[in-house]
Amino acid sequence: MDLGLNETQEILKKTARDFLESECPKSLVRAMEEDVKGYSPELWRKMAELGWLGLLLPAEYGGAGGDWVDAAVLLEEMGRALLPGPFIPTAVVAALAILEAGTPVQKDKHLSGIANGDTIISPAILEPEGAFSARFIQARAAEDAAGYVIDGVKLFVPDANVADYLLAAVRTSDGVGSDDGVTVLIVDARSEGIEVTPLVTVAADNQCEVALKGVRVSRADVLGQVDQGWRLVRQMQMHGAAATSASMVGGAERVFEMAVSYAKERVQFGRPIGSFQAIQHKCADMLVDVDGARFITYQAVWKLSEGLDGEADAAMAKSWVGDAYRRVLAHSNQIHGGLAFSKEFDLGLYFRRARAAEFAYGDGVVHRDAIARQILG
Amino acid sequence: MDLGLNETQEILKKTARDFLESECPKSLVRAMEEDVKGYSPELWRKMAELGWLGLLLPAEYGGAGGDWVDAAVLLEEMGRALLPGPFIPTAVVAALAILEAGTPVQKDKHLSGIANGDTIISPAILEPEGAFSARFIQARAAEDAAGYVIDGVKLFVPDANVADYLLAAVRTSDGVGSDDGVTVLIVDARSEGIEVTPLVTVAADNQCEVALKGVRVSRADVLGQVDQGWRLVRQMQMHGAAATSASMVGGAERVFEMAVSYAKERVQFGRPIGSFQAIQHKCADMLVDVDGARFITYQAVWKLSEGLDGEADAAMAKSWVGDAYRRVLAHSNQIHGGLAFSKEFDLGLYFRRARAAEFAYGDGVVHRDAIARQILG
Amino acid sequence: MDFGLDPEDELFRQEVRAFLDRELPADWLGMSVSWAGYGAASGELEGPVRQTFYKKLIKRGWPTMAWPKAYGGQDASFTHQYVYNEEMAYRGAPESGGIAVTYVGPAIMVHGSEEHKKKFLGGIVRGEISFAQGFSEPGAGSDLASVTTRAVRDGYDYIINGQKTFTSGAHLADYIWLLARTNADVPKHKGLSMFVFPMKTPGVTSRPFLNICDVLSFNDVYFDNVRVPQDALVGEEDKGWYQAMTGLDFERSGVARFAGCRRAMELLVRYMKETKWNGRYLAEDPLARERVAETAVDIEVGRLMALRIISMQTRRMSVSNASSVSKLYGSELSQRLARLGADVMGPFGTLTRRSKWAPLSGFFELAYRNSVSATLGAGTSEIQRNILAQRGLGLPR
Amino acid sequence: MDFGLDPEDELFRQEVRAFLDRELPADWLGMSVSWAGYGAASGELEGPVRQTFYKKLIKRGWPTMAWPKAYGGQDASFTHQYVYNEEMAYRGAPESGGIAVTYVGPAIMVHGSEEHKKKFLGGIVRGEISFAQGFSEPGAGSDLASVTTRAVRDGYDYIINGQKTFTSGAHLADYIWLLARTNADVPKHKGLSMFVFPMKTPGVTSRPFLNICDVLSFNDVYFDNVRVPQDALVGEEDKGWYQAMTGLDFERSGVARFAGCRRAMELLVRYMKETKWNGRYLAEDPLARERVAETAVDIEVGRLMALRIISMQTRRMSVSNASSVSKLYGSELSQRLARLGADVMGPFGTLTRRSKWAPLSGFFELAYRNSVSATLGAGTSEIQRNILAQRGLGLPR
Repeated sequence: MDLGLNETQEILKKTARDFLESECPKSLVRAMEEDVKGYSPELWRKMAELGWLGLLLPAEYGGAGGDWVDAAVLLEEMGRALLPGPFIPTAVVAALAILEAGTPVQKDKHLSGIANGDTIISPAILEPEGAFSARFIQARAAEDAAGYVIDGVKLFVPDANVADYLLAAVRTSDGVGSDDGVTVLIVDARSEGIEVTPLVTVAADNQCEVALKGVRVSRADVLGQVDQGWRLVRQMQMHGAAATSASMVGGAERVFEMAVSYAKERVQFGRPIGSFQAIQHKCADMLVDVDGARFITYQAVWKLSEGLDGEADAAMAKSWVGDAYRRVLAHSNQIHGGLAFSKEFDLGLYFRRARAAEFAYGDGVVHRDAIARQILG
Repeated sequence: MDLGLNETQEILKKTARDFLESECPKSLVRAMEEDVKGYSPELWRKMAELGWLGLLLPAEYGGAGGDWVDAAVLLEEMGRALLPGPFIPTAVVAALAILEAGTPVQKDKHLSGIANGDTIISPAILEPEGAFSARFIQARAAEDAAGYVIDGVKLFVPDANVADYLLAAVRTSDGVGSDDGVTVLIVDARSEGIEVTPLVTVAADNQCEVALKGVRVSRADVLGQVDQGWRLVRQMQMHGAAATSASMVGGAERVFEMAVSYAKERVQFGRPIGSFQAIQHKCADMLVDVDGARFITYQAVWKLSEGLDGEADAAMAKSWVGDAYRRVLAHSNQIHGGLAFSKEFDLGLYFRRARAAEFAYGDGVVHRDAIARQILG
Repeated sequence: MDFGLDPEDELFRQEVRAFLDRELPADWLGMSVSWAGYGAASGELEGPVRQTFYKKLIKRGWPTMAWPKAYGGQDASFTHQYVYNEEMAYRGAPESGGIAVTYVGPAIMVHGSEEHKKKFLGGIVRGEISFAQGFSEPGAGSDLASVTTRAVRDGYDYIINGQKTFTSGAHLADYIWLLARTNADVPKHKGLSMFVFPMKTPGVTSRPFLNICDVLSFNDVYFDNVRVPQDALVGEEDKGWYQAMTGLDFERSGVARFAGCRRAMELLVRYMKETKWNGRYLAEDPLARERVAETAVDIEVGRLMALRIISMQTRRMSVSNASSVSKLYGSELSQRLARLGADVMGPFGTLTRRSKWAPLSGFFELAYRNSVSATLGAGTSEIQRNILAQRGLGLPR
Repeated sequence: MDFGLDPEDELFRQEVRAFLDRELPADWLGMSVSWAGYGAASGELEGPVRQTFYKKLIKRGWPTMAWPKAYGGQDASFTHQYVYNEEMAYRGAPESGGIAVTYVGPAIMVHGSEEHKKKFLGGIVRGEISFAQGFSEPGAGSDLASVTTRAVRDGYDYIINGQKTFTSGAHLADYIWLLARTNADVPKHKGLSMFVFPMKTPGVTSRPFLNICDVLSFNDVYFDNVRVPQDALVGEEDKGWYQAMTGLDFERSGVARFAGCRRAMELLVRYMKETKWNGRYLAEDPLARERVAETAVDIEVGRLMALRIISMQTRRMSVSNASSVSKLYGSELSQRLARLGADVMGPFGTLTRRSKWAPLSGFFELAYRNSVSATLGAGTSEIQRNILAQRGLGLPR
């Protein structure tokens, strides 16, 4: 029993922090909010060189063969740095989906590209009518002699504007059971009939609407089994939830640290505001929240590392971390006073990112609903 | 527009406070927790003499012709004093139900008795299977030549052990609409077939189980219309909710005052604990809660005084006051430290009473459900 | 006890309502989320309606209705002011007057010279001049009395040096209303003075910066050897703190916030009744229903806190504690409401007004961001609690 | 990283579970709501099971498993202690050992004389003697160092005068473990000493009083010219404060609280699945479902906070901050859980164990009352936050 990081992970953590501090300063984060691509291809290439993009992939695809705990270490640092770009969708969600469900041909075609930074792949799941239930996958893929033809709309697709491929959850039949009839297709994002429109969230984080009209996909691009794709979608959601939780832990910790150091420096009424009990107690509560967020997330990623069923743990992590981060931000905002409300100050970046992260791969209500079903039936 | 009390009400408030401070000390409150009757007949008589028991009744029944605002003033003071006894069930809920729905004979028979302190009447509504919906009135009153025969169980009947009559909500038919089929009967509490067992709540407040087995009631004891009694039941709930809210406001205010004065007196670390910001901020929050609780309650009782529809207002008051009182108690407990946990200290009396009051005539969940139906359909 | 308003107030309410029905576009949503905070009120968000609308208000003299007739006002009762502020906010009408009307004008009436009155009051009534409030500094936020911007006498002039920050609208204002230190050798509250002079005075530069609502409202304002004549001083030298803290005889109930909340809640309810998600109307979701009911009651409680203040003001009672209660409660309520509205919309609640998918044109998303400022502006919640505990309840410092 | 325990710990867990299956009555509910606070642990609530059960624990040496072998313990690892405490609390088993085992014994090992060790340690291991902790006074609660109970030298004796309060179990204890002032002329932390002597010593009187759980656990204890021999002093004179604050080498994770919470939650869930109210199972109520899910996650977070402490202790890292985190979080969680359980039952949640209608024999009603003490006992939440802020985060005093 050991809840700490091992030596390699400590080194990874330090390396990542140093690298991101120099390569992903807040000026880059801000620039990417306005950037048409929303991420820095140059930085992406450097991350590939560091082995980050293939961290979760085996060596045969150019990966580093790391585990989920390693990934969590990295994701925390990315959350701390507010790294823009499709790391979670591509290097975690899509990479693992293809690794686990892909044919040898699909793996060869896509995984090395992910690891070496050439390929960006993004999951396209949510639709306008609903989410997190197979019945709301209504984008239809009609089968014909040549393969499938997709029509439908996907929303909140991360980084679709720069993706090479989409892992689109589509309806291939009405199915018998409620989870049947969904298939995951690997769709070339430059296919004819695809229109990508940025959504403009509070986080300016490059989420997109993807309209698909008569988009052709070959049979060879079915990921996993036809009509049985919902399990894979759930797994993608789980991986996204675990990864996002880890990234939020890093963000929350930074927001907390900013508050503590500001409380020590900022003088009002002739003394540091950190000497006021109202401020002290907020800092103590933030400490509790950051601790709790970290360990509920660690347990989830540890289970995933061990190949155990981590679905409930990821749900617990995502729901708890989302609430904790919100509490931490509320306190940090209050401690920073007007600065918290100025766009030029970094805290607002975290505030806005956290809001989008809260809903990515399911918010607290969604995950608690799943937990309640498990506990109460 | 005037949210204050008038001069008469200010005098009533002061009189009531003085009277209850001398006649209802905490020693009496404690004694009544162990008392088989649960209230002091002597004090009850004095309250009758002061005109309190007939406050809401017209002069022809020996009442004082006061309005709901007057009653709220009195109820606040009763809540402050933790007055034990059936004031709300008898002098508010039953008195108004009979006044508004009773036949001349029923009014003559019961109202003077209420006003002069001779008669205690209590509503018997809740049952083991459910509440606050007509369909859970399952105690059946079968009609025969001589009147009705009741079989069923009522729970949480206040002061049934000392009541002369019960206003029992019973099912007289299955009804067509969902609210049909309920009738309110005036049941002699000493009738054969009635068994009263104290329930022993956290508040030791004399709530009872009333088992009715073949209890006979004459046709003349139907209050209001046969099968159409649910409206009357709802009105009783509303009156109970408004009255209980007023009483909770008085309790909450006292709990708040205790905390503020203790914070000024209690010295730790060489200074009054009221100089610590954590304590100060709790006191400020209590002030906000007590203010809010008072005015949302005043609005409800004012509407009732004006003969306006107060059902939504009473629901708002009961739900908000219940939560506010809970918050006030949590803060006051924290400020008082160990004392809050000692049975000998008065604060615990308020804590325990507030818990029972929270559920009397519907808790926050019940009332918010009604509010949501009104707002959202 | 009477929770109703007098017939003449209700008549006036009808008049204001009729005016708003007539003068606001039929599909007026506006983006007024000023109930949620201090950062999103801006012509940018309200568009061209604002200017023409404001002229019509001025024509009726409503912005300055509370002023004495002698100064161009209407001597309106507190209940009239209440009704006006409530109806305007409830409809999300473009805001009017700002600190010129609510603060600077009245301060000039009390502390200004005859010349000040002549120079400023008419212009304010006619909606011709605007002011920026130069109070906060980088080192003086909650501890406002520690301002260090210096005003030093030089013959018949003062020379001003220093920096203000979070100065609302300074980039658009005609004048600055400035709190500056005139005496450094006395306890800090006793060495401050109030000045008013044009923003165009040489040496004054303002740098507007965006807030997290993407609205350009706050400024850093720099004073570099700014020379102003002696009559830029308002009231007595070194009495600025006390002048600044003087309660003015206006509606101080905070009703606009609660009326704005009520409007926001009604928008939300309509949206929930019309919008399906996951196969059912949002209005059918039990968790959302509970939160909506809870928050609706919270809003009503807030309205009553405001009404209570009017009741007290009408009786000329001191309302400073009741005002702190209303501010503290209202600001935290507005945060809960903004969050509720955005939460109910699920991921769609994260979409800004720039997205075609944003529900209610991003109203609640913007409110959510704006609500960060609710508990910071006009005295943080911590300061309000300090005030209530120490001044209101007499707890020791 | 490894969230699992080693095989030998898991084996031990099986052993403890088998023991509990065998030795607790099949229908054991117990009224152990000590997860919720500090006031309801009592033989009165646990009935006759307690005595025989405790003897069996003693036979296995489990209560003192953490002690060094030299003093009759088993030198158990932190993970073993963790497992034992978790399983005992999860089953709501009668509590064992109390402060004799967790606090007094170890303090004697460190600070006591050889004579003290001989006199007390064996008796504690054999479960024969019990202690009351005489720390708090009417004027010394959160500010414990300000105790005024005086111990004055008189030849080879000390004469003790003063009053303690909230002394748990003093009316049943054999000995008192007393913090008293031996020097009034030095800063308050530097003039305190620790004493141990029989409760039967002439001049000691204890007055037990009920807490709001209706349990007789706390006492006022009066010392009226109590003469004790010099060897009643433990450790050095005037070093009592530092001795009292010394961290002892025990499992300090707070896991018992979280295991108790888990058990309570499982009881609640079963009740909700079996009980209909208003025509449907409580388990189907959407609001209750959300709160149950939320609280279940909270409990798991707490368990991990405890596990983290064991992980640190195993590595001999300082856990004082982590312990404060666990205490602060756990105590507030337990209040939420107690309230949730009682709320879910509606009006039935107000019924005490004396009512036949009380669900789960009044378990949650009692927990609700007991939970008042959760954030007061063993350092209030305010004190924990002060500690975390000042000692943990280095914020200035």
